[in-house]
Amino acid sequence: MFSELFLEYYDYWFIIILMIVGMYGMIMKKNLVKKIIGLTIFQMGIILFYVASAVKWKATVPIYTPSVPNTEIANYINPLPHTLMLTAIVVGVATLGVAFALLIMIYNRYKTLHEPELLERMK
Amino acid sequence: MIIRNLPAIIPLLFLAAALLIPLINLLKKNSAFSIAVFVSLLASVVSGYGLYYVDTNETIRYSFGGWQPPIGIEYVYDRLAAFVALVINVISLIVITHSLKAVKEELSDREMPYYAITMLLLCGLNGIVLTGDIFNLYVFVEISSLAGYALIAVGEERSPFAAFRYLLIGTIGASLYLLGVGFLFIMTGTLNMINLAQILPSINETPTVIVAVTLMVSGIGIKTAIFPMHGWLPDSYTYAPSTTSALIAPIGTKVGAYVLFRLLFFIFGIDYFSRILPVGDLIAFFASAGIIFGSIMAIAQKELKRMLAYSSVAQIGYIALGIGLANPLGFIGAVLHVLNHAFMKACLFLIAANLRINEGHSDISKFDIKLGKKYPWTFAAFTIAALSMIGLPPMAGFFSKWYLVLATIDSKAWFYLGVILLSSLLNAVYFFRILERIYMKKYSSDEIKEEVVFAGNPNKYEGGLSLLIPVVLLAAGIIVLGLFNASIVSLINRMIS
Amino acid sequence: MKYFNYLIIIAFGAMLIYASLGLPQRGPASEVASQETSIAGTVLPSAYYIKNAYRDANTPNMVTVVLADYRSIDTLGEEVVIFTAGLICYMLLWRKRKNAA
Amino acid sequence: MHHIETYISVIPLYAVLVSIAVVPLILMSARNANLREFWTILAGVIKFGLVLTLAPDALQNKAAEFTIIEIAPSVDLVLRADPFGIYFALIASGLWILTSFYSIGYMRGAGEKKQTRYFASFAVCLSATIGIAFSGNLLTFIIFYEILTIATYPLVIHKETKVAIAAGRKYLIYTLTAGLFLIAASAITFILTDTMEFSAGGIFDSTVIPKNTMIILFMLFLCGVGVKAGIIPFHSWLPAAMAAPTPVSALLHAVAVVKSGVFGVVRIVGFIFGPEVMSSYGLNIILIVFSGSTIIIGSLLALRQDNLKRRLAYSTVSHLSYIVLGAALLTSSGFTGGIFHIATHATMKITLFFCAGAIYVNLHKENVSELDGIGKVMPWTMASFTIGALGLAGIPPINGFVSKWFLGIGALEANQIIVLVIFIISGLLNIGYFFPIIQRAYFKEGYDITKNREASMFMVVPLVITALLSLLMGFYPDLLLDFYSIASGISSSLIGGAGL
Amino acid sequence: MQHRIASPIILLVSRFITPYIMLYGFYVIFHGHYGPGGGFQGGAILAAAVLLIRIVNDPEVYEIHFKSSFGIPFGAAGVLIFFGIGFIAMVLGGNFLDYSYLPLVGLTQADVRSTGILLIEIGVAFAVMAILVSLYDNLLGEENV
Repeated sequence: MFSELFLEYYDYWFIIILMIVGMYGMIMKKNLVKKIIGLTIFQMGIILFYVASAVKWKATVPIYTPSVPNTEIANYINPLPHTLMLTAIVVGVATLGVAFALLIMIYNRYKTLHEPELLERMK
Repeated sequence: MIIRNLPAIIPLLFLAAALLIPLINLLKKNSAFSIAVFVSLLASVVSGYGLYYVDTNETIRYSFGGWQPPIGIEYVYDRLAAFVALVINVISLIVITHSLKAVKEELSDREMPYYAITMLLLCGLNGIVLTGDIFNLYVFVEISSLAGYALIAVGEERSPFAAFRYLLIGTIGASLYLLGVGFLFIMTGTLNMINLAQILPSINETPTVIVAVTLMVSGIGIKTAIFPMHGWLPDSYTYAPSTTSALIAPIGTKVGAYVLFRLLFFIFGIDYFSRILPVGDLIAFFASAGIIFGSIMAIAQKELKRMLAYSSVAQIGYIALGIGLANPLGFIGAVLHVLNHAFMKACLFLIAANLRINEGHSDISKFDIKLGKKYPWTFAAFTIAALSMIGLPPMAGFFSKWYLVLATIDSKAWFYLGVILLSSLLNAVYFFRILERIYMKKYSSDEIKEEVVFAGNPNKYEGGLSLLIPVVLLAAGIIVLGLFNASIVSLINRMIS
Repeated sequence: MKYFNYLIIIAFGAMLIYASLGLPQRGPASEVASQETSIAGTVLPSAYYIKNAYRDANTPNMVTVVLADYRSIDTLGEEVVIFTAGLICYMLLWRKRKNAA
Repeated sequence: MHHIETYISVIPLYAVLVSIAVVPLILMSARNANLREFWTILAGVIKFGLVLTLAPDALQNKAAEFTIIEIAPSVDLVLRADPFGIYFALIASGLWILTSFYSIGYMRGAGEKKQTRYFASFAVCLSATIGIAFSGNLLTFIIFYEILTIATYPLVIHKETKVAIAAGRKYLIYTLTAGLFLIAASAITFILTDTMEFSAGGIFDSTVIPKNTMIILFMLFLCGVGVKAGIIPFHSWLPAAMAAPTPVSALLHAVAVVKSGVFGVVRIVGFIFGPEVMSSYGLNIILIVFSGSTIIIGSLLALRQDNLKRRLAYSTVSHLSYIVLGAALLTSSGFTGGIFHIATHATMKITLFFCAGAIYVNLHKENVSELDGIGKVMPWTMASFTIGALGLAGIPPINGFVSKWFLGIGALEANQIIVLVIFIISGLLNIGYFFPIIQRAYFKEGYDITKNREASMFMVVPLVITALLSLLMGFYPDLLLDFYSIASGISSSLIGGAGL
Repeated sequence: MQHRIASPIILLVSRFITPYIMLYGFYVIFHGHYGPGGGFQGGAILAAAVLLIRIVNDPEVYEIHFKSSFGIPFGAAGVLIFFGIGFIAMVLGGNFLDYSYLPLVGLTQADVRSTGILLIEIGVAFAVMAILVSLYDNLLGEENV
């Protein structure tokens, strides 16, 4: 019973762990760069979650080859989550870029990226 | 052709402007402002006509690429979307028109990217309002959020950190939303809102869907700054450049509220309020806590913009309360308050901007009668907006509160009734504090000399007509909206019928 | 405050685990999201893409077709996001470079 | 309980708007005091004239109605000049003209600053008061009620001293809170009945609503309008607001603001709840308890005051509750007496305030203990004061007696002997706090009386006129404007029986 | 910052390798129809080629190669290609981004769509390349100067 449950859901559970790690980094870490790392891990968890949901046993990548008939849905894995995640990855990259730009601004003004120190210097 | 493509045209107009501004800037410097004004004027006209068309005819459903939903992505231009889009575009038109001096003053050499990003922000917000696809919504949420972070980050010295916090929290919100979308997609296989509304009733009690709803609502709740997820808002609004505050405060969070309307009333359906999850009760509870918290914090502030920011937290609470009460009257109150609050907050933030440009500060403790004498029209507008915020008839603010009061009584939520009434009093406290200073605070003796200098006021028209006219227009708008709210309410009634 | 943060993280994790209990099994092609019609009888996109992407756009890579044709406005949005990011970095960090140069 | 015939007419709207319309003119002629005050008086005369043209309708039980705009679905912003509204509007607009003249004398005499703001706010106040009088439903009533609140604020803080600002804050806190209660109560009414129209005899269906709901609703309404009506324990803003210039106290605290509150109480008792619902739910008992205790406590507090204006203020608190108590009796004579007391109290109290102001401007005396021998210095003023004071004490033949007479009969009709006792005690207390003033003025030696020093004619003439009005209305209650007939007409429309 | 001199080996290798990276980038873009790849990935590889030159060389050199002030306008132009194709379809009577309305005569509808996809992939690649380079320039700009 347990092994079945594990086999069917284990990837979700690893993804959940990944997301929690990301969230931990975002909330608990004091260094702003580490917060961003946490953010990225969190986003990666979500991306993996989508991709994992697209899988079909015994199916192939969603690129049509005449030898594998596309009349049978089971032959190709679901292309939609992959597409969505391509977009989400780009959004993540953009967010990361903006976050770094902000970090550089902060660092130039306060010469630190450690949050308590930063708050101290902002007074 | 225009009519059929209306839903696409409105966001794409702004996108085109954002793309053209850097290109045209290569040929002709300082053209960004005029392009921005022109495009937002065009968008206001188009969305005004669109609202009229949609109201008299039927909802326009527009499928991109010619693919029918759910194969492709569709935009749904119904009365609610048209209404919110019109509010966004009109407010942005007024704020952008006002922005010329403020941007010159605060961001002297960054006008081009500033206006381009403003256009992107508006593109994102309009996209959020119009889209009929939950994943596409995420993309546009990210566009508008990124633009929002940047527009905030170019403000005062502390603004980058405020923007960074906003970015972290906002990205968490967007990611939670995305995760919720993922759960919903796995459970239903579709991303189209109308399809989801058809499919969900049969599976809405499974744990996954419940969690998905929770995640999506809380993700959007962060974007909307519903208490207790408002933490990013006060700093961001305070340290942002004046134009940004005036632009984001009235419409940014309202769009979040709009998404909540869409999700809760149109997709998840009323079932979630009453039977499965106490979403409505939770939202209403947090909203009322936010109303009280925001009002009290606003009283404690010494800086006008910061006070207005906390007041925004409270006012968002009203909208959320209207959503949480989940009855038609609450819906009317919430939608009406989206409109009214957009006008009031835009007016107040523009006044704060004017003060910063003309006086160099917006510090309440320095307000005195001299200021009131020097800027009579500005402060007349301020008075109107303040009275409206307090909820005194016949200003617009009264009527949205009136419907919220009716809604609380209709669902016998006496506690929330008390909250609304109490918050009106708190609003009165912090606005009359300013009004008293402006109209009665005497000069201290050493300032009398300064008064002589001000006698020959070099600022004709209180700092220039370009600063004054938008403020006065918005104040007039508040009164007009108050008097003609019956037609707006009947329009809102048609949205839910 | 620290414990409150832990609480948030734990609550989040617990919520996700609760959600995973209702998720369909991973892998079988009978999964809801891959079907041609939904439980309410409406058309679902994934199956349509697999069956018709090649026919519609003469392009074997289904992901490309979905990305650039069926859901092309998403991709436009994605482009706009990255363009926004570029503009933002330009706006935020531009002054410094000019001064240094 | 017969329905009033209505016809469409724009006159109510004009009557409301005329004084708001002169505000820009007043502001523009800030430099030219004479022109500015000309506008004020012009507006007053026009307004009074407009109301006067409606007066015949009141006797014929017709009402001019004008719907301005549909302010919310199924609720209009509507002005309806029914007899009660016309009655109140006549008093307010008539006395405004006199007050305007008096203000000119007072403001110039006392050398007050910011007279432009003063006259402008005054004009807005009057518009709001007429709006309250002509409101056709609760929402319209609320709108004008809140406008009145805000427009009065600049008048209360006019002197801009610390005391005045504190008084202004107190005033705002009380009235804004009251406004919120009123809004809540109206909203509940709207949800319960689906209408907000004022209709003689009430709009509630007495059979369906549980008693507790009804009592809470009534208490909300009472808090809402009771603050402006000065019912104890909501009264304390009223003495504080005496920091305002005397004409403001006179008009607003004897006529416009407090009378709007009382007007609201009567509207709500007679036109929202209706006498039947009031008595079947026992709501009138609540009202009697509140107003009865207010009468006694107000009079007792008045006894303790040395400041003349504060003494008058507490007297106002007490007398306002006469009107409320009259309505609470739910009898024909009670209503007649109460409503008639709106007019009589207005003429008498405005006389007294005018006198207090004249004394302040002339001799800079504010306290009762400083008034020794003043009767010989300012004979006209003190004669008028005496008339007003005696009238308030209920001594015939001054008009205060008439209203008290009907109130007394009403108490008997309702078998409320205790109310009658309250009236008698309060009459004695009235004598108690007014007589010392008269005694000091006439029988004590104080001032050097070599020369009569009346205040300027602008001030003396209005106060003599109001005193004469009080006196004459005692002989002929229907004098000039048929106040008595209108009052009894209203009460008969509420109770159904014929008025006395 | 002090003037850096790259080692000759690095200079040589980077010069040698850059065209191939670019070629590979174009391959990824155009092969997106038939295998993993597409505009974003190809654009990123192209950007990598440009960035290699930026890392190795001094501003005098790389400014000739790809002017840093062109980053944003090029990006805008790239998105504009995407936008323009959609807009042309809209002007010619279809919905926005409905490639079947593109004025390409003599092709079957599926082929028209395929071409449309190719065109917007080029726009995407162009935009992504320009923006990534611009991001690099702005984020690391002060170190380079």
